[in-house]
Amino acid sequence: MTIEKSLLAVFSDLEPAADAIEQLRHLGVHDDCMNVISGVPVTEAMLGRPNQWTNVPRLAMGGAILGFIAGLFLAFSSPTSYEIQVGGQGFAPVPVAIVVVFELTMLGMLLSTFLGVFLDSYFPNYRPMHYVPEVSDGKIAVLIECPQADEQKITDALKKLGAESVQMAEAQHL
Amino acid sequence: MSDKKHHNPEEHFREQHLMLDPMPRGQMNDMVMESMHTTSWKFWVVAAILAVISFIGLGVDWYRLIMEGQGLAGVMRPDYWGIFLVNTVFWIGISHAGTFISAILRVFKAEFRRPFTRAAELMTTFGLVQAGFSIFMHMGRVWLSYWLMPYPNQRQLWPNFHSPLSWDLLAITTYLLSSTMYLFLPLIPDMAMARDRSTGWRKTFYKVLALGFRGTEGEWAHLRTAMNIFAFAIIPVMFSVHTIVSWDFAMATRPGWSSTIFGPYFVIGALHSGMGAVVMVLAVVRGTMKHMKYFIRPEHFEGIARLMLIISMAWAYFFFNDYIVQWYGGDKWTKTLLHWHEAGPMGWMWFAMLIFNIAIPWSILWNKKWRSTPWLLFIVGLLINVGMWFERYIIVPISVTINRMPFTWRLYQPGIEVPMGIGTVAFFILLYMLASRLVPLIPVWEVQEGQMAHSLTKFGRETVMTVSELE
Amino acid sequence: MTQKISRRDFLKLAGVGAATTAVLTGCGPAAKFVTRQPYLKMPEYTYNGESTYYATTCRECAAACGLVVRTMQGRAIKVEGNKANPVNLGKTCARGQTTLQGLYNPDRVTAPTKQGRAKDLSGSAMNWDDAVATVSDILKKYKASEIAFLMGTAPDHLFDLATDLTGAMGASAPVRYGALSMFEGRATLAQAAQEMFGQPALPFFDLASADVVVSFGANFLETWVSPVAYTRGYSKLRKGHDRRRGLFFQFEARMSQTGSVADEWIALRPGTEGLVALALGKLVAEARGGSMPKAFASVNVNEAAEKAGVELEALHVIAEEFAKANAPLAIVGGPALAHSNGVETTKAVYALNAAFSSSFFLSPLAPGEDVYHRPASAQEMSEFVKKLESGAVKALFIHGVNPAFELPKSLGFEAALKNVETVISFATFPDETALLSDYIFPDHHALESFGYQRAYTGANASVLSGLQPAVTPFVDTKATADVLLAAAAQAGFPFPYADEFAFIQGKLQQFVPIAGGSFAAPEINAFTAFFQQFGGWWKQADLVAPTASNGAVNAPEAEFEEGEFFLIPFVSPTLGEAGANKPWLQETADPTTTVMWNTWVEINPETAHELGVENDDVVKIVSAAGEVEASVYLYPAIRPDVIAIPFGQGHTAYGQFAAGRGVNPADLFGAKFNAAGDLAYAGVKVRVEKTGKKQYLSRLESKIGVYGEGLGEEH
Amino acid sequence: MTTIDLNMVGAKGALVEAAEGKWGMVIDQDLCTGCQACVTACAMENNIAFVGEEDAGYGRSMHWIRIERFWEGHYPHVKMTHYQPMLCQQCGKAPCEPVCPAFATVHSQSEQVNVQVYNRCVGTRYCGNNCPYQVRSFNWFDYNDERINKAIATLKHQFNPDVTVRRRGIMEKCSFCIQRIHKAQDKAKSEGREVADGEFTTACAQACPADAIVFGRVDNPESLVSQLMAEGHGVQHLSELGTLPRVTYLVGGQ
Repeated sequence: MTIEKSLLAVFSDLEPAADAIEQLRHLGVHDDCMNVISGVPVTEAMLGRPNQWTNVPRLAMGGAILGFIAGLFLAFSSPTSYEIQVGGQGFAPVPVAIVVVFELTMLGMLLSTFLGVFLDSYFPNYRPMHYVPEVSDGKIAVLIECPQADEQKITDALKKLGAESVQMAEAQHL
Repeated sequence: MSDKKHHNPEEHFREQHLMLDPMPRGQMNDMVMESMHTTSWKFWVVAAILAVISFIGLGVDWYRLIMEGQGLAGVMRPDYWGIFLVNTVFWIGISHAGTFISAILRVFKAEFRRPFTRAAELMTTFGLVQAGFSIFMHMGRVWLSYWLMPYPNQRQLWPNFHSPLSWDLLAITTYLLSSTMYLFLPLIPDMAMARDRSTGWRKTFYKVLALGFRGTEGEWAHLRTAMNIFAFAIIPVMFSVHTIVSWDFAMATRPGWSSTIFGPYFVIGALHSGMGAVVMVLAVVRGTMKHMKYFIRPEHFEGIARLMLIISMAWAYFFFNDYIVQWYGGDKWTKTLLHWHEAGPMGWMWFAMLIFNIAIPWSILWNKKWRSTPWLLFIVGLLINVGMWFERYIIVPISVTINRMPFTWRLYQPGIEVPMGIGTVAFFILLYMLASRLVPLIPVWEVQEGQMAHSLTKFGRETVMTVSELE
Repeated sequence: MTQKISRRDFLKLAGVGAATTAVLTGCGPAAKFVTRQPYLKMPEYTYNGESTYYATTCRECAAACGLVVRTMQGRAIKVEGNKANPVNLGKTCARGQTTLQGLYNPDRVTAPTKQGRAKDLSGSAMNWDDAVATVSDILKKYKASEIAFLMGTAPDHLFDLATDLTGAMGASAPVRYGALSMFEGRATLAQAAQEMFGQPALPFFDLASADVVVSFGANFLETWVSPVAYTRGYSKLRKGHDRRRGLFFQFEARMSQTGSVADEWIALRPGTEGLVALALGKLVAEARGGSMPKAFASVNVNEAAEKAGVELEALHVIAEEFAKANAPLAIVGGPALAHSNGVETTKAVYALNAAFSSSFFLSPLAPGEDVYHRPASAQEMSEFVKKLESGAVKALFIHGVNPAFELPKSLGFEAALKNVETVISFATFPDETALLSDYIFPDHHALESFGYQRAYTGANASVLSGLQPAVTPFVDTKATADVLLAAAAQAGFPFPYADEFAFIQGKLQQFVPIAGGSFAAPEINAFTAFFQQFGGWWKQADLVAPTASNGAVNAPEAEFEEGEFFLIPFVSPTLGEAGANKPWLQETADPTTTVMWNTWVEINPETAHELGVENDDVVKIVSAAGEVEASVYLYPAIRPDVIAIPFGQGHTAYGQFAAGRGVNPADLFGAKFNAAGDLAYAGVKVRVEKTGKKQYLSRLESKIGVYGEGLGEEH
Repeated sequence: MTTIDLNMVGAKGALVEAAEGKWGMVIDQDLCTGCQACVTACAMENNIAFVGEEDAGYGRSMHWIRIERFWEGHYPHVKMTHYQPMLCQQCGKAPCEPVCPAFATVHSQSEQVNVQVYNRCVGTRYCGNNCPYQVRSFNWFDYNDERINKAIATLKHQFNPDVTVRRRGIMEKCSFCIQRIHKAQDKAKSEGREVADGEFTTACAQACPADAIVFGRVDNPESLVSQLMAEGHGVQHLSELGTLPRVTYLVGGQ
C-alpha cells in the first residue's frame, strides 16, 4: 500500500491553474485525484476538467413527483375522508385541485432542490477539511492526492507553472 | 453622450459601471466585511426605537387584540376585512421585489442585478414575515390557526381546499419557504467568505451557516444547478402567490371584486410596490453603510427605475382594464362602488392612488438624470408604496362597504390596526437593520463573477461594454 | 283535603306541558297551599333537556297577553305567546319577548331595603319580617285618610286587594296610572264613548272584519292599548276577505310605525284629525247617497282640507274607498286624542264608525266588572299630586308604576313627594320613584308571581288572564299582596285571606259557577288549577255595534302653546313605557328610524336645512315647561312644522341599561288637559336651538345606503 | 375500468342534492309591521349577545334577523318601502360555504340548511364578506362573557341550553332554529311519525304577531310554506346570483 499525500497548490489566476491541471494529468495524476477550490463559480470547462456529476435535477424531479402526489392526495383524497358539501360544489372539483396540486408540486420540487444541494455536497459538514482561506479572496486552489513518492515531482512542476504556494494539505477546522 | 470631463472612455466606463470597475476580490471582501462591522450609535438608537415600536405593535397590541377580540380593530359588518388584510396584501407585494430581481433578472441575465440581489431577497423574506403576522392578526381565533394546516387528525377533517384562503396558505407557505431557500443558497459562499474573516461569535455564526462550504467544483456545481432550478421555478410560485391573493377577492360574490383581471393586476401591483421598496432600501443602504457607494451606483438605480417606469405603465394598463370593464358593465352595485371610490368620503385616496402610482412615476422616471438620483428615487418609491397601500385600502375596506344590501353599508374607521401595522413596518426595518450587520448584503462572489465576464471592446472608434457568457 | 303538596308538584299540575293535554279530571289537586322545597330534591321534570312550560300573563304593558314560559331546571328560558289567550292567540311583541331580561336583570332590587330617599339604591337591606312590621306600623300609625295607594295601569289582583284593603280601612281607593295610559288617551276614548253611546267603555276596532281602515293618528301597531291584538287584526285585514286585500290609510303629522305600513300616509296639521274625520264622513255619505248624518252635515270639506293641510284629492280618494268598502272602519288614537279637542276628535271618528262601520264595537267588560274601570287620567293624577303636596297624604304605597318618570315633570310629583312622610315602593326595580322612597319592599317579578289581570280590549271575549310563577324568586323578594295581607293582619284589620293565593282563590270563586267560560270546574281548587294551566279564564262576549245618538259633532280648533314647532311625542314602539332597563330592547332598532340605545329628535330634512342642523347634531328643544337635548334624526316623513321625540328613555335611575341614556320628552309637557282630563300634550309647541354639540346616534340602518350620505345623493 | 364520479370532481357544476330544499320560510312583507318581535324573539331563543350603544351603532350588532326599510319619494309624497326582515337565506348554494378554509360553515345534507359550526370557526370572516345578504354577525368581543359584560352574570340564567353561547372571534348567523328542528324530529321519531306541518316553528315565526313569517317544509307541497310559495308573487332575494335562497318574500299589495 502506498502512502497517499495531499497537496494544496494555490494559484492567483485561471490560466496557470488550468495549465497546472493539464500538467498534472501528464504527470499521471488522475482527474479523480484532483479537486479545484475556488471563490467564484469557475466552470469545469474553463479549467479543462471533466463535468461534475450532480443529482440535484433528479432530486428536484423526485421532489416534484412527491409534491404532485401529495397535492393529488389533498385535492382528491382528503375531501372524501369526511364528505362535507359546500356551496353546492363537488367534493373535490378539478379547478380547485389544479391550484392545490400546483402549489404542492412546486413546494416539493423546490424543497428537494434545496435538500439536494445538502445531500450532494454533504452539507452541513463541520469536520476538518483541506482548505485555504485565500480561496475566498479569489485565489484558485488545486487539491491533489498523490503517492508520497510523486510529491516532490509534482510540487516542483506546480511551482514552475506559477503556483503561489504548494504545501502539504492538512485537514483543519474551517 | 459621454461626459465631456472624461476624455478617457475607459475611465468613464469604470466610474459608471461597477462591472467595469473591478477590484481585487480580497479588497471587496474586506469592504463588505467592514460595512457589516461599522455601526454607529445612531444605528442603535434607531434600532432601539424600532424595537420599542415593534414591541408595542406586535407585542402589547397584539396581545390585547387576542385577549379582547377583533373589536379593537375597525372591522364590523359589512367591513369584515380591514387593514390587517390590506397589510397582508401590501407585504406580500413588497416581497415580490426580491424574487423579481433575483429570479427574473437572473433568468434574463440582466447584469445590473448583481450587487443588490441579496438586498432584494432579504426584503422578500422579511416582507413575508410581516404578511404572515398581518394575516394572523386578522384571524378571530388565531390560537386555532393550525386548523388551517393540512395534517392528519382523528376526525379525518382536512382543510377546505375550496377556499381561496386555503390556497393562499399553501401558496404563501410555499413562497416563504422557497424564497428563504433561494435567499440562502447564494448566501452560502458569502457565509464561507465571512467565516474566513471573522473571529469570536461571528465566526461561529458564519461557520454554522456556511455549512462547511469550501468552494469545491462539486459544491459549486450543485449550487449553480440548484440556483438555476430555483430561478426558473420560483417565478411561477411568485406569480401564483399574488394571483391567489387576488383570488381571495376575485372569487367573492361582491360587486367590484369579481374580476378576471385581478390576478395579473395584483401581480403587477405587487411588483410596483416591491420595486419602489427596493429602491428605497438601496438608497438607504447606499447612503448609510460603509463602502456601499462602490457597489451600488446610479447605474443600478437607473436600471431599477426603468423597470419601475415600465411596471407603472403596466399597472396603469391593468387598472384601466379593470376599471373600464366594471364601469361598462353598468351593474348598479358596481356603478355605486365606483362612484363610492371616486366621490365617496375616501375619494381623496382614490385620486392620491392614481397620482402616486401613475402621475409621479411617469413624470419623474422618464428623465435619465432624475431616475439616476437616489434621493429622488427614494421619494418616488415611497410615494409608490403609499399609493399601492392606498390601492389595497380601496380594494379592501372601502370596497366592502358597498354590497348588495344597502341597508348595511358603513364606512370603515380603523382602530388598533394602525399601531399594529406600524409595528410591522418597524419590525421589517428592524429585521433588515439587524440583517445588514449579520449578512453580507453584497453577494461578493456574484459581483466578482460579473466583473470577470465584463470587458470593454472596441468597435471601430467606439468603445463599448461587452459581456461574456460564462455560465 | 289538607294534605300539602309541594309547590313544584302543583306547578307541574298547572303547567301547560307538552303532554298535559289530558288535563285534570274533576277533583283537582288536594290542597291549595304550596310549599317550597330545596332543589336538592330534584323532581323528574328538572332533568337535563326536559322543559316545563307555565302559562302566565305578560306584564310588560297592560294588554294582558297570555304567555307560556319555557323553563328548564328552574330557569325561565323563553317566553312564547299563549295560544289559548284570546287577546294574543299565541303571539307576542318585542317587549313581551324580553320580559326575561327583566326577570334576570342584574339591577333588580335584591332585598327589602331601607332606602331613605337616598340618591342611589341604598345598601341597607332589611329582612321581610321587619318589612312587614314597617308596613303594619304605617297602617296603624296613620289615619285611613292619610294613606294612599298608587298602582300601575293593569287592573290586577293586587289592585283588587288594595281596593278591598282601603275599603276595609276606610281609606281612599287606590289610584292606577301609567305613562302608556296617558299617551293612549284612555280617558278621552272612554269619555267620548260615554257621550256618544252612553257607555264609558274602551272601543274595540275589529280590524279583522274590516276591509278599509282609516286611522287618525292611532299607533295601534306599536304600543296602543293592545298592540299584539291589533297587529293580529291588521294581519287579517291585509290577508283580506275573499282574497281581497284590505286597505289602510293613516292621517297623522309624523309617520309612525303604524303609518309606515299604510297604503297612503297623509300628513295633516296636528289637531285637525276630527275635522278631517268629519269631512271624510261627509264625502262618504255623499258617495253612498241617502241621508246625510247630522254629525257631518255642517262641515265644509274644502275648508277642512285646507285647515288640515291635506290635499283634497287624497281625501276624495280615501272617501271613495271608504264608501265602496263592505266593512269600513275608522280608528282614532295616539296624539290625536291629546289635544284640547281630543274628545271631539274622538267623537268625530266614532260618528264616522257609527254611520258606516260594522267593525266598531265597545270592548266587552272584563269578568267581574260591570263598568270599564279606567286608570286615572293625567288631570286626576294632577289632583292626586296636589293632594300629596298638601301633606294630606302621610303614607304612600307605590306599586307597578314609576310616577317620577312617567308623570310629566310639570305635574310636580317629585316635589310633592317631599311632603309625604313615608313612601313605600314595591318596585322590583330601582326606578326613579323607588329611589325617592323611604322603603323598597320589592315585589316578585311577574314571572315569579301568582295573580290575575283583567284584559280590557283586543278580543271579542271577556278575559281574565292568569299569572303563576314560572320560576322560584330569583332574589329575595316577596309578593306585595302577601306583605299587605300580613301587615293588615298585624295591624288588626279584619281581612279574610291568609295569603295572596287565598286572596286570588277568593276572587276567582265568583267565576266557578258561571257557565260558558273557557273551562268549567266543580270547585275552586280545580278551577284554580285550570286557571293556571290555561293561563286564565275567559268567556266569549257578543260584540254589539253600539248605537249612537245621531247628534251634531263639533270639530273645534285645537289650542296650542306659543312656539315654533308642533311637538309630537310618541311612545317608543320598542321600549314602551318601561322597557329601557332591558338591554335587548335597547338594542332593538326602532322600526321607523332604526335608532338604538338613545333618544332622537325627528326633524324634516327641509326644516333641518333651514335651521342649519344635520344628522346627529345635538339640539335643544325648548317648551314653556322645560327643555331637553337630543340628537337630530332627519326624518323624511314628518311635517316640516313638526318635530317628534320618542318617549321611553331619559331615565336617571332604573338600572345600568336605562340610567343616563337619552331624554324624556315628557319634561316638555305642560299641565293642560282636555275635556276628558287627559293631558293635552300634543298642544305643546317648542322651539329648536342649536347646541353645537354632536352625538352620533346608533342606527341599524346605513346612512350611506338608505339616505345616500357620502354618495352625493343626500336629501 | 373505473368511472369518474362527476359529482366528486364537480364536473356537473353542483351536487344534485343542492337543488332540492327541505326547510323553508315565507315572509309576507305586506303583513310585516316592522314591530321587531321576531328580532327579540330570535335573540332570546338563540342567546344572541347585545353589544352596547357604540358597537351597535358601528354595525356590530349581533342581530340574526334585522328589519330593513327604505324610503321612496320626498315629503309629502314620501313612502316607506315594505319592511323587509332579512335573515340568513339558508342558500342551497351558499357563497359563504366554499370560502371558509376551516369547513366552519357547511351545507347540512340532512336538513338542507346552511349550518355554522361554532367550534370549528377560526374567524377569518371570509363567509361574512362573501354573504350577499350580509346576515352574518361576528363576535367582535366576548359579549357573552360575564367577566367582560358583568350583566351576563345574571342574564345568563335565561340562556337557552339548546344553543351554544358563542365566544369572541367566531361568526354566527340564523340557524333556522335548528335546535327546534331537531327537537321536533326527535319527538316525531320517538312517536314513529313524520313531523307535521306547523307542529313547531322558528322563534321569529312563533312570535310574529302578524303571521308574516311562516316556516315549514318546502319539499312538502301540502305545507303552508309550499302553498304560499306556489301563489306566485313570491321573490327570492338576489336569486340571480344562483344562491338558491330558502326564504321567499311575498310582496303583495300595492
